[in-house]
Amino acid sequence: MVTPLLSLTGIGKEFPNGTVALSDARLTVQPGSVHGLVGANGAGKSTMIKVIAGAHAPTSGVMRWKGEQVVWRTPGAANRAGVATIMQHVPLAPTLTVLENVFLGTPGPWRLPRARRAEFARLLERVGYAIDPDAEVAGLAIGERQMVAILQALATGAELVVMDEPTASLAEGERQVVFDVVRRLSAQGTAFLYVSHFLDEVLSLTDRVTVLRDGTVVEEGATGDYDEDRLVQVIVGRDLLEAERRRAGPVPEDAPVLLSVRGLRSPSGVRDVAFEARAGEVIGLAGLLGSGRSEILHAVYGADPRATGEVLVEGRPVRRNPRAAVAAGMALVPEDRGSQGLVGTFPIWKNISLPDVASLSSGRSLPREPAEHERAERAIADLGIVCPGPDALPTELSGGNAQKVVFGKWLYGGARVFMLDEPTAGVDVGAKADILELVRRFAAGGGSGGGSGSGSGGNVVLVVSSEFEEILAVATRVLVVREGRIVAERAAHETSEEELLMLANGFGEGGANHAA
Amino acid sequence: AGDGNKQYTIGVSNLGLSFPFPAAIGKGIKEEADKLGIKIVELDAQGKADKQSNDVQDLIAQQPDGVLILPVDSGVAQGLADRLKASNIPTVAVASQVGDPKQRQLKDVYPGLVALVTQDEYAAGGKAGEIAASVVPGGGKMAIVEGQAGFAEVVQRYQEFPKSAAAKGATYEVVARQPGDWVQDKAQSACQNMLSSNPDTQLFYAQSDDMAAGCAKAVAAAGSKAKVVGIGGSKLGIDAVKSGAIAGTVCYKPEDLGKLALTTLHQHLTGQKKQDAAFVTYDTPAITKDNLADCTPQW
Amino acid sequence: MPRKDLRSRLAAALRPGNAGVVYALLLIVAVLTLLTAQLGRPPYLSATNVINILDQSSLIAILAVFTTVVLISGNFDLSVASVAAFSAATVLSLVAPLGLPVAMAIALGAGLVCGAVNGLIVQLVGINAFIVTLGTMTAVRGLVLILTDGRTITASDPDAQSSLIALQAGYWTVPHILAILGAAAAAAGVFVLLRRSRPAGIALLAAGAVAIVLSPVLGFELRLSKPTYYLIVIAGITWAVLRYTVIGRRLYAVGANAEAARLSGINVNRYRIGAFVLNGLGSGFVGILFAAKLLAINPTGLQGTELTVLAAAILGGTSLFGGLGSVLKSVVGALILFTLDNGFNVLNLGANYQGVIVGTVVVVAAAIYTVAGRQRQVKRVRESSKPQVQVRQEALR
Amino acid sequence: MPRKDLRSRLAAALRPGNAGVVYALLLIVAVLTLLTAQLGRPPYLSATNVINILDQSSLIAILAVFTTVVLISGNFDLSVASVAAFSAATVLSLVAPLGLPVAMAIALGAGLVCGAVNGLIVQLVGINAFIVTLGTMTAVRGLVLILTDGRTITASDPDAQSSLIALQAGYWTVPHILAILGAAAAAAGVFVLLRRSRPAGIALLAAGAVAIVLSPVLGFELRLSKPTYYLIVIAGITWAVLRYTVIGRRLYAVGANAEAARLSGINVNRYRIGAFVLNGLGSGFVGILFAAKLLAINPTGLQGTELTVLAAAILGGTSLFGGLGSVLKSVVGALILFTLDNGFNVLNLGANYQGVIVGTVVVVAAAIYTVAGRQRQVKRVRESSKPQVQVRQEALR
Ligand SMILES: Nc1ncnc2c1ncn2[C@@H]1O[C@H](COP(=O)(O)OP(=O)(O)OP(=O)(O)O)[C@@H](O)[C@H]1O
Ligand SMILES: Nc1ncnc2c1ncn2[C@@H]1O[C@H](COP(=O)(O)OP(=O)(O)OP(=O)(O)O)[C@@H](O)[C@H]1O
Ligand SMILES: O[C@@H]1[C@H](O)[C@H](O)CO[C@H]1O
Ligand SMILES: [Mg+2]
Ligand SMILES: [Mg+2]
Repeated sequence: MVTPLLSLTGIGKEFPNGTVALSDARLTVQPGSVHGLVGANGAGKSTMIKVIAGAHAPTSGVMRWKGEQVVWRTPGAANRAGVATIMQHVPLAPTLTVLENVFLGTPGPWRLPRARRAEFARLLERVGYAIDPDAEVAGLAIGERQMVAILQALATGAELVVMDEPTASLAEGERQVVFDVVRRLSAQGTAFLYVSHFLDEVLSLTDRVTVLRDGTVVEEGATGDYDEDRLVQVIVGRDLLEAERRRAGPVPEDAPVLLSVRGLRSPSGVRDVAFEARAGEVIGLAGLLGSGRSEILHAVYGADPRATGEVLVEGRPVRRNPRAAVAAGMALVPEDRGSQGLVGTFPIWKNISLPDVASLSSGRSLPREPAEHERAERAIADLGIVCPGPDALPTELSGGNAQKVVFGKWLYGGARVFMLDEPTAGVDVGAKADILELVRRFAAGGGSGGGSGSGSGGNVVLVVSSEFEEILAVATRVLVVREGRIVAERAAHETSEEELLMLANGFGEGGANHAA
Repeated sequence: AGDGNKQYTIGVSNLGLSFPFPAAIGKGIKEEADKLGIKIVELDAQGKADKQSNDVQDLIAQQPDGVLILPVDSGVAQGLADRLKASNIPTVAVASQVGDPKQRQLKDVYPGLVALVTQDEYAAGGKAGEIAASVVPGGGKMAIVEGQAGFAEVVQRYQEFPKSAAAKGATYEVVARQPGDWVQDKAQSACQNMLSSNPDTQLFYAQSDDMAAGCAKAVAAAGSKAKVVGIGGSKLGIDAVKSGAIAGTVCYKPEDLGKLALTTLHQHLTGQKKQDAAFVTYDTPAITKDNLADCTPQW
Repeated sequence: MPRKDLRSRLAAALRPGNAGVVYALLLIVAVLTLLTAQLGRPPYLSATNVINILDQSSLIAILAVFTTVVLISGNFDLSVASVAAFSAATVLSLVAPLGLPVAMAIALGAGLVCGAVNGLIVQLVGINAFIVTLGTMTAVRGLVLILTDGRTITASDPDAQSSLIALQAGYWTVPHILAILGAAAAAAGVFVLLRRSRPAGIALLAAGAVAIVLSPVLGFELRLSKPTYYLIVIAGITWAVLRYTVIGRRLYAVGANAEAARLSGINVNRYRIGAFVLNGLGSGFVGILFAAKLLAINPTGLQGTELTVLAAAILGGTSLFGGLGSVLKSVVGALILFTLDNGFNVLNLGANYQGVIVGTVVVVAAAIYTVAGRQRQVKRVRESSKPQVQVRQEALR
Repeated sequence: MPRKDLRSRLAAALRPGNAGVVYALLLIVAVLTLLTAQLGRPPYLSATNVINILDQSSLIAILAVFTTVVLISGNFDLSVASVAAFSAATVLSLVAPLGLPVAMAIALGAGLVCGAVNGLIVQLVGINAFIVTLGTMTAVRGLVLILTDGRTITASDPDAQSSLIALQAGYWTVPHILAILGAAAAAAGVFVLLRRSRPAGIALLAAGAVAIVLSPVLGFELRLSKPTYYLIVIAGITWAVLRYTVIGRRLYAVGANAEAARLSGINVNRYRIGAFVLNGLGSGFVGILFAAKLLAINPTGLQGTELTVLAAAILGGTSLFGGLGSVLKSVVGALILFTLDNGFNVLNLGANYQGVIVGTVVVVAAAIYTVAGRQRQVKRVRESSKPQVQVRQEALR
């Protein structure tokens, strides 16, 4: 039997706030293999990865690297030993260029030796991806940043590459790039530790898989022994709802128009976007990374002050700013939860009540904290947020659970138009099903209780997702976005992932505007 | 001099012990106090009028037998003098007038004070004018390096200058007046710049010796023949007169001033010489290379 | 359960990480008290001296309160001292011809305009607040210079003087007030604690306790200077607004994450400009009080005070990056600075050593509760963090 | 392709958003030149005057260079002026007994220690840099007071004086240098541009062009004061290190995202403490130059300079939040401030009006390039994404 490249035994990690993220966890990665690490949000995956990367010290346990016991006190030490890690929350230096970020940790006297450019070009070629090496990272979309982080890890030429949800915010094309890289490099002997909530990825990419639940390993085995249903069962401890695969039919013709968008344009690239949405509709916005879906949502919401055009909710024009949008019953779950969704210094309960704090207040001015707590506790229960309680800070949450908090901000406030930008990015399979079910129920007007039940037969949801499968599972209608405009429209039950992808790429009847 | 055996405690509210001039006054006060067996409580207003107001409050709380106040601001000092008077603490103002100089003559001492002990800033400006008339006779183009805008001395040290120069037959045309903010560095820059726009300037009047020393460097560096006149009689100024860098200055004697102020108050307390709103001053001679011996710099 | 809650909240609020600046102040006071006793100086904690310290701190502390609001909103204001000087110069120039009410209104208006200019430039043009307020600090100081024509301005008219003096001089006395107020504060503290608000409740409770304890020392009547009352009222109201109202909640959100706040429907510009305007108005008010206190202002008056004000706020734990801060702690920060000054005066400590001591004490005070705060984060164990059962499955059915 | 690249890079570097502070300076110089001409004063852009401005700015500009390094690293330093004064006082006290080299070494060592103290407290104890350096600013100023005992310290010993004077007084003249340097800079600029480094290359190129153009005006020899040369060397080396070495890349990374830097194996503490130490050392050096220039220092010497230094850096576009900044632009920021002062002197503008004008110009200068910079940042949806083909399923099977 070969010596494992990396082995962890009896690893425990208790955070200063008392949270036990790992207890007696184990992991064995063989040289040249692709090892999957799966588990629900908050199961401890990222924590384990940070322990491996030298970013967190474990409270107990032993780690061996190539058979030797090691203690990595700094990320630098792990790097030097041959471990490269792509963290879940893409940490890059925003004021530096792509090239500089990719070679951030590389030693040598010069800031940007010429040789690095060539090396970078070779790396891009090897990986099959294109990006401007001189672009400032601050100006990149979230998916592009993820790719930069991946390139950074690969550039070190490590023996073990650890990837924490590398594809969570990638579009189809880039996902494929990642898979190719993993396959190619593992064939050449690089080992991978791969964390993902996309079980199809895990099943097809990995050789072995470890399942974490509540900080302990519940199963470990050859990937070949699993299929998706069984993996789901192990991860969440129950069978998943069939609902995820259900397609929704169109809403009745006579359903009232709740949202009308006319002549929407913005200097950020939104062009002549116009559509209507009827009560009960879930509209999916499908498109490639950078196609402008986020920009459309922001323009509709009035978050982009330079956007022009008309937006009407229930026939009444909405002034172009987020305040008016919220007052008119719109809600936006933004793409970047850390910088756009959550107030880091507020506990969960204050974050959840933020958009609606006035209505939880006496005389709309004195917040009733017990009511706010109640709402937070309800969101924690409804969404299954794994946390010590409503007083926890968002920074103490796992990625997926933080996303659920953002979602929870808008659930109970009486919003009638929901705009969700990648709402399930980084959310585990179980929670994803729950969220999709919530979306459906919300569109149907059932609401989640609370103040939302204006009862007029349904609400509107706009969903941006890079997973076309997910769009098709939840949407009633799909708008295909390309270069900031809507190039095609399909009823969800009459289209397929393949067709959407063609349309998004500018092929097919709808795509009149080819730009080579 | 004290015949009674009572040990006096005297509070000193100094405008700023980080500034050499008032610090030297403080030193004079303390030296004299040691001689007279007086206990001194010395508070440092750090150049801030509001802090001086707090300091006076703290002094009153300590109930000293008398107070010497070196005002940060003449206007503010008026209120402080009133408060001290209301607490029945005999007070002597030192180095600066109490009461708005726009409305009160220097020698019209604020009622309620025992005395104002100071150099006569107006007269000193006049002395500087006399020096000027002797080094640039007949008049010519003059530039002024002013103290920081907002200080009473900026006005006081200029007011008599043209008059006494004229009395000696010199009339100057003021071609520039720019702030040097009391500091060497800024004065050096100001003179450099004024010279580059008025290369034919014949006389610089710097309102303090620090500024005069800075200005002299600029004049030398530019190869100009202009004369520099300062005011203050500080070590820097006297050294510069000695070396010929500046033509002359007016000798202030802060340590003597401190001593004079303390004796004035002490004599009032002991009853040796009771005074009411007296104006007490000392001589501030004009100093040039010819009479350097008349000024031993005290700051 | 509520009882247990109360106790744990009390413990939490009293932790050095939370109440650190208060402990630092108490420590300084204790040291000064011991030293004065040792050196045979007048007692440090005498009624007069305590009243004086409060009086001396009050105007700067009021400025610190409003500056804290700006800092919480995520901005920065260096112009407060210049604005206060401008307002003081305005009121002193106008009080004789126009009478106090009109002169005050104009001075307040001037402060408001300065604040609005800061706010509009920072938020609408989008220039860094440091450079904008450095610019307005210089420009407004220039206005003071023009207004005063380089000289001291006094209110020489006797009527004008006495109306100004009435604004701030003198003391208000309330019999037994200290004990009464203390009891009231303590009661309010308990109430607030029950309402799940730790630091607030504990601050009240502590204040109450201190008041009751000091009541016999300070005499059975409360005798405080008018500015002290102004401070108490302003700090109290501001604290309550920040702590208990929607406005406060939103202000903190705006400071901590402007984009998240904006997307949650909060008008970020309005809150941030509002904070500047309030700060301008507050500076105007303090300027009037300075005018009333000093009865004169010269062009350099209050120069440098902006750093003292910022130091007070930051000593109080306010973050320079927004979203964090407490006006009450900023007041304590100001008290620390003035307690030191007053201590030097009472001890008759040589001027030469004061700078070194102040600097060291400021760093050490900040260190005490930074380190203590860190400790706390390490030790904090949530009672509720028992094994995290996953309840999600059932939640939606 | 390289040719096209060059042109687009040139355009990018010349955009107001990038070179804004340079345009602001040029605008100010243009206005002053016109005004002096209008008012019949000697020409503003005379050789003497330009040399003077450079000389007057140089010491503050050197401080701004090092402060920029601290700001890039994500920290903040208010103590520079106190440290410089301390170093000046040290060298003046020791030069007579110990000789210049030893006195200088001790003064530099004092600066270094101050910087190290700042860095260690900020990084290892974790206290906010604002409050720490406010504390050390006060404490070190206190040391200056103790050292000077409230008096002006002079170097009265003639030998000591002349050795100090030699450090900074006088001018170095190089014939034809301006044209030569200009050509060299322009050549270097082109080279750098080809090496794909926009702002750097363009700065060189622009500097070169300006030098060549001014060469006939300033005469055929370069005559600059020694401090100006020091500034050129220090700013040049610092710029090159930041721009071309791995140290620079890491420093920016540490300031932009300390966590990212840490995860990449960079020792964050080392870089941040290093920046403070460098700043301390730099302040020590500038203190020595001040001592040499003034041959005297009093306890309040250089007080308030810290704000001027920060203003220069921030006018130059350095971020207060770290990761962003250019030492060359900070130098231009300092030049703006001193050009204004110089302009007032040359125009003989009344002292009363200078404050209002400086304040306004600072805000307007910042506004010019903030607004210009904003224009540039309009984000655009990808114009024509090349088809990102393939369905995920296919990719996986
Ligand atoms: N810095 C922290 N302080 C306190 N608790 C933390 C911290 N980081 C993570 N936790 C907690 O540790 C547990 C495990 O978190 P971790 O991030 O490892 O989960 P994960 O499996 O990566 O989840 P996800 O799929 O959502 O990313 C969670 O309960 C989380 O709230
Ligand atoms: N080729 C490119 N050049 C410059 N910027 C690009 C390019 N491609 C994408 N971007 C960036 O992508 C952003 C637009 O992406 P946007 O977030 O609107 O896309 P999206 O359709 O929402 O995709 P996502 O799935 O990433 O959210 C722009 O802000 C832009 O900065
Ligand atoms: O007289 C003193 C000195 O000249 C000092 O330089 C500035 O303040 C004045 O009051
Ligand atoms: Mg994770
Ligand atoms: Mg997007």
